[in-house]
Amino acid sequence: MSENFELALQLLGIGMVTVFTILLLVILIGNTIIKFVNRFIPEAPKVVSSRGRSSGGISSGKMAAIVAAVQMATNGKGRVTSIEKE
Amino acid sequence: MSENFELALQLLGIGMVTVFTILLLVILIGNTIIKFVNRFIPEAPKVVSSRGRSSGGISSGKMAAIVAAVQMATNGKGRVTSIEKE
Amino acid sequence: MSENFELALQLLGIGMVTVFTILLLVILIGNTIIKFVNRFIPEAPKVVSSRGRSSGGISSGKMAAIVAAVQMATNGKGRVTSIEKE
Amino acid sequence: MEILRKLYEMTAFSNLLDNPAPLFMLAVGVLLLYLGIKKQYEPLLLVPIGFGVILANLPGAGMGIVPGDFIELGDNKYMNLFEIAHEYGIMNFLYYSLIKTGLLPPIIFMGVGALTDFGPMLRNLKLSLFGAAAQLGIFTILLIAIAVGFAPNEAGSLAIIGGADGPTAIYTTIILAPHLLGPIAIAAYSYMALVPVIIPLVVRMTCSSKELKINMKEQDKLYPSKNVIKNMKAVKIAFPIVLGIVIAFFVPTSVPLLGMLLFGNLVKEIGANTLRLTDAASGPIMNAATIFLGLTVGATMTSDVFLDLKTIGIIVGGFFAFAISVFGGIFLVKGYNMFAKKKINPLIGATGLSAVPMASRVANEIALKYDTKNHVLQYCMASNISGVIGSAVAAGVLISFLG
Amino acid sequence: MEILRKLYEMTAFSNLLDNPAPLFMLAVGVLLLYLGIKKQYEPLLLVPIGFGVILANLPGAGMGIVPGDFIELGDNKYMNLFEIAHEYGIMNFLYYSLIKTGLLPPIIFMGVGALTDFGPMLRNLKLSLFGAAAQLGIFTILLIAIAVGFAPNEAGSLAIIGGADGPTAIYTTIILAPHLLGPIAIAAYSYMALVPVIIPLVVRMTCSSKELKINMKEQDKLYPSKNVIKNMKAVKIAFPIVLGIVIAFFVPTSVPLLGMLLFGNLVKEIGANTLRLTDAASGPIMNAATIFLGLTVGATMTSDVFLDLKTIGIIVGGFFAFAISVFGGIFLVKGYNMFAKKKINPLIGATGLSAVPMASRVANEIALKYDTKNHVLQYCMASNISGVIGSAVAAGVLISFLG
Amino acid sequence: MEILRKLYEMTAFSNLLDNPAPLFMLAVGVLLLYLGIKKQYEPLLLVPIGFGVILANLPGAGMGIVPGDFIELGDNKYMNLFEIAHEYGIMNFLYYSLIKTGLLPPIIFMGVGALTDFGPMLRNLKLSLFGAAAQLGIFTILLIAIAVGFAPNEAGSLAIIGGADGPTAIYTTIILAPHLLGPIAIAAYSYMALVPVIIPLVVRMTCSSKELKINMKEQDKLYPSKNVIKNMKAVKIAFPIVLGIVIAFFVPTSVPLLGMLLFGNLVKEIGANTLRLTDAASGPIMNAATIFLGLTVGATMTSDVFLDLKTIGIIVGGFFAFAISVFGGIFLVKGYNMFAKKKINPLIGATGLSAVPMASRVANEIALKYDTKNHVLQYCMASNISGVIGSAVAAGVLISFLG
Ligand code: NA
Ligand code: NA
Ligand code: NA
Repeated sequence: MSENFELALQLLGIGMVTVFTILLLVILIGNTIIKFVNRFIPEAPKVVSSRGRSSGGISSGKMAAIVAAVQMATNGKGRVTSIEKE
Repeated sequence: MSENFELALQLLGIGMVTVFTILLLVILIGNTIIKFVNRFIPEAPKVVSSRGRSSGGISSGKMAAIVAAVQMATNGKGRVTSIEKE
Repeated sequence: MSENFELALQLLGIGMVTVFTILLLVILIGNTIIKFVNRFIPEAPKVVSSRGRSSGGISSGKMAAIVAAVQMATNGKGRVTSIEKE
Repeated sequence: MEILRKLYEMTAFSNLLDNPAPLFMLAVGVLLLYLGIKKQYEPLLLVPIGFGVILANLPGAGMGIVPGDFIELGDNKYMNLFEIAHEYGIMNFLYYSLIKTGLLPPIIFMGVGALTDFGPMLRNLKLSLFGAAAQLGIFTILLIAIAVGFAPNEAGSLAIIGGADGPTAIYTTIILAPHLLGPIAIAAYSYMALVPVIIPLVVRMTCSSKELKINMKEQDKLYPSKNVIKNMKAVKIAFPIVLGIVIAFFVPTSVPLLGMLLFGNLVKEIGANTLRLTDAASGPIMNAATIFLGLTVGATMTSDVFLDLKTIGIIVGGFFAFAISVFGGIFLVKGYNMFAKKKINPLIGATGLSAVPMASRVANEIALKYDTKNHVLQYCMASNISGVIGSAVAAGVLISFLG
Repeated sequence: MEILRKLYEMTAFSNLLDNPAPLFMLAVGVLLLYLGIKKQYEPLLLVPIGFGVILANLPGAGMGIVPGDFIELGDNKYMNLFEIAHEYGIMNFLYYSLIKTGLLPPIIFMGVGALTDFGPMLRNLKLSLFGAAAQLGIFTILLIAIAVGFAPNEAGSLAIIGGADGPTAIYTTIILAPHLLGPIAIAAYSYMALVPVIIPLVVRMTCSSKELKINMKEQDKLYPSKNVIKNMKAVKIAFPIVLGIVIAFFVPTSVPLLGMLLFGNLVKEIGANTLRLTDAASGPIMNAATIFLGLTVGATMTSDVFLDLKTIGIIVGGFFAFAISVFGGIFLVKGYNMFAKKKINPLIGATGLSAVPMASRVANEIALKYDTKNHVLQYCMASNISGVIGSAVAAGVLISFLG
Repeated sequence: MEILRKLYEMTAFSNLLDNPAPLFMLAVGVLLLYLGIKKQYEPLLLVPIGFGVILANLPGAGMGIVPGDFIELGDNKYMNLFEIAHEYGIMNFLYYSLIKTGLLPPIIFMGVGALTDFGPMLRNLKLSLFGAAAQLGIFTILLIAIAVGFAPNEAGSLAIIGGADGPTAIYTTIILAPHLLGPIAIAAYSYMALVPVIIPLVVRMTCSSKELKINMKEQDKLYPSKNVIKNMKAVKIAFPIVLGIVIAFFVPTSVPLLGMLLFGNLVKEIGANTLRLTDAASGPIMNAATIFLGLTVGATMTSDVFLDLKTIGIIVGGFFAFAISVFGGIFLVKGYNMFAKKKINPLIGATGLSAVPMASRVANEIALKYDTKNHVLQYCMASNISGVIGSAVAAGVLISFLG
């Protein structure tokens, strides 16, 4: 039992040290990548391809216009399930 | 063979009795639940949560407006299944 | 080694002969089916059920109109993936 | 010449010369595809099954399911799945991991549950009883099949066709008589597709025009029911939970099927909070399961399995199982109507068979033919859905006694 | 009479007379369903788990998970999956192929990754540190559990509840103490659902109103950060790749979890070109995994497993693990604020716990209660997401030393 | 100090000191990610493969695929999947259940079939022949590889890269030379991504400007074809069924690939009645299969597998297999044009390679460069799709003789 307790004490130390080390590394890595990217590839690619699926980034005004257009063109029988950006 | 036939005869009895018992229980359980619910939780929850998916981030006001527009334009035959925002 | 090489030479022959045989068969089968269908079931079923979902039953003219509307509204960045009828 | 001989050996023509029976099976496969595609008989199942039959009977392709004893090592030990794949290919790998383990039918039932609405049944609970009567075909055909000489386990598998429920028939057969899986699955789905023929046939033979004109809605007005459901959502959530537990006490062997059905249904009724699960259960999981179930069940139909007198027995017996089940439901309605003031349309008995929802649609059309204002669909759905429970319970009984 | 005796034998009532404990477990299952459905405690998990508990405890249904030694043959040999299905049914087949192999938690983590946005964390990298401090509950409870008499492996499983992350807790328990899987999974998800209770509780006990009014945006204006991210997309793509490699050098045992999380995230950040993979990972794969994880984890909770003093230890210990983790995060903020000019709101420490994103929402509400203009959500998300990494790392440490 | 030593032991640094080769493999993984993400080379495959390479080479993480003989027990017995998971972790579990069994490539082919339209091919059936000629690279490289010293089975795996079809290459390699799976899959997908470079290169070396200006539509007007397809839907439904059966008689070993391709296609062409199956096959099933195929194939690339002279042979040989296949198609067109009045644009030969549909798009762009009105896309698609059949048949031949 006391042997196990010693193990637990050690793990308290090892564990917290490791977790802090890793999250310090997260900070370090994050900052390094940001600096690297800022210096070498500061421009975002032109084509937005973030999510692509369904009406991502399409303003609701435009959406309404589209929906209205669809309604008109289909005599109200169609519906827009999704509009994708390329 | 005649032994198997006897088994089959028994199963005809056991089977139909069991099936009727269970479906009588279905009726009993159903009625009990209905009575219980009618007495103790007669009100449906306020929030309609029928399908819920998508439309995340689109305000319910806007959503309602869109749905209404579609309804009007389609004589109630169209429906908006999803409008997604990023 | 030379035994393997002989095998490889044989396979060059067998392989190309087989591939040509199969693709000649593809042509033969295709033409036979076309002739058979043209003779015995020349009419397409009335209901178009190609994909069924998406844009099923919406005429391509209307579809084009919708697509154009979407193009306009989204500066060419959106596209209509599907329009469903009820 | 050497090269031509090698070419010939690569092909399947020598196999065909040795044993031309697969050619017949290929025709059976094409016939099933024809029924599924052109006749639109349960295409979701008959197309994969038909294609599976074809794949299994392409000589030399190694896509046919091998008999269970090929993978038995004796002493209750079996080849492992990796060895099965290695030795007998991907079809056997799929079959022995997904079907022979009994996995896919309950998985499909989970999806069925997520697509089922117990609402019509809850609104007309009394009509559930006809879902019990319409299991008569099962136990009658069991008796006849045994009398005719089928072994009890095979007779049970044949009989369950009368439950008019695909996953139930397949699950029962996996346990009782896996060697008959192909013909039984095909018979079950074919007769389900033939419900628009079978139900009118039995109805015409047993029901008078007057009976078929019984208008349920008018009966409801004449003799209104006392029950009003104030909070349907709560009822629908409690129902699968309580039902699952109670049925399990009586027929524990039905739990893999009914438990999963009711789980799927519960998840659906909860609504938005578990929508991800509902979508998965009724969408990709169920569809993928259907593909692999169909292909592998079809692939069990090698010529030596199919070209057997039992296949004829299954085809004939399956038909009568259906017909007797329909008759059972109708018969109970007739008996009920003799004593009750509030009459019931016998079509509601006929749909106790299950084969949801086609049976109900067919019954509704018949009713409308006799009286254009007599919509019985909602009432039929009550007995129709209860017939699913009925046949799963019947399957549990058969498994308990014959498994 | 004979027929009635057979009928009785088919039912589960004899089993219940022998051992009525399952009835209690059924009540536990119903309680979990109640929590999931009515109280909306993590319904995506608690509903399948609750139903799994019910299925497992239906006597005679054969849906309960059997202990691991039932499938051990000694000499590092195990029954194969087909034999497991054949002998113990589909639930054990699913459990031993999907859970006991350790497969589903990393698969779910892949989906979690595909739904995670590291953006808030990258914009406030420094705050990640609080995701380390908030692992304090794990190691503290480990110490206490061992002191109280838990075996080290069981104590590790119990302790990881303090990571406030379901898949991590389940993965760790599969490796360290699979016999405790049910209670630990339930405790983990229940306390995650109780975060809106636990966080306010600890905050109220430890933070002054003045601290809770610290406005992060104003602090940002007073002491602006130098870092501007010019190309977020590139950063977000590079981040999971580099992070995955570096963490793996330090804690290789965390790779199955963190590697899959970061893979899912990478695929999402690439965007349109891998959208098919993102959709699959975060949709059908994750949802199907959730269903089978929930059902089978629930099915481990047979009465002999649950009705054990350890279960109480897990419930009590799990609560304190959560509370101490929250405290750990807050405590580090307080320490930091003693030395730094740019103050941090202690709520950002509290969310280091993880339980994404509910913890952040709860924290935000608390902040708004003290100052209606103090929106801390984005800041909380930084420590919140880093808490996921923190607990996966902690799990790796526990697995390395106790596995 | 003791605590620091334990900490160090937990990390992977000692492993790295023993064997730094994984660092090189990590760089290979990052390179593949770069090609997939930035260069957009087949990102759906190269991203998972690249990440799989990284996971497999993280020391101590246990995510690398172990050689096949690790799981052989001799006497045609193998470890079971549960034991594999237990001993070697989840990646090996996935690899040995999904890949080594040969399952995923046919599954992906089912999805490919559900996304393929045989319409262009049926409208220009004659052009299918060029899909045969463009398999020349396969058998030529087979000859050369054997001459250079590759074992026949390895040479077959290398050669099939010239089929320009990912699942076919992977399936063939699983059967012939699984130890080369990583490099061959990567070479296959990389060169498919390089089709916009390889096709123009070969075209420029072999075709005159006059040939490239041959306008197919004008040729069609000059020499109209007699065939009109009156009922395309019926033709498209019958075609995969009949084709599947007939090809199987000649090359039964191609059935797992072609059978599943044609099944997927059939289900799609049936339309609405089997839409659920089409959606599942081309959506979640295929996407999930792609993720797991990519990750596990990548994970086979441990340093000892990759750092081998054969890898260079595969990279060089793969390139020439592609180039010779393109040449084969072009060469047959040239021969045909020498005798026929109705001329064919040699680009249609070049696309016989397959790599659908990118090859066709590339060819179309080349044609438009020489004549802005010369749209050859639909014609190219004919030979392009037939090239898929061609390489699956070639794979069948290789498997028959070398498997
Ligand atoms: Na039924
Ligand atoms: Na955490
Ligand atoms: Na090809």
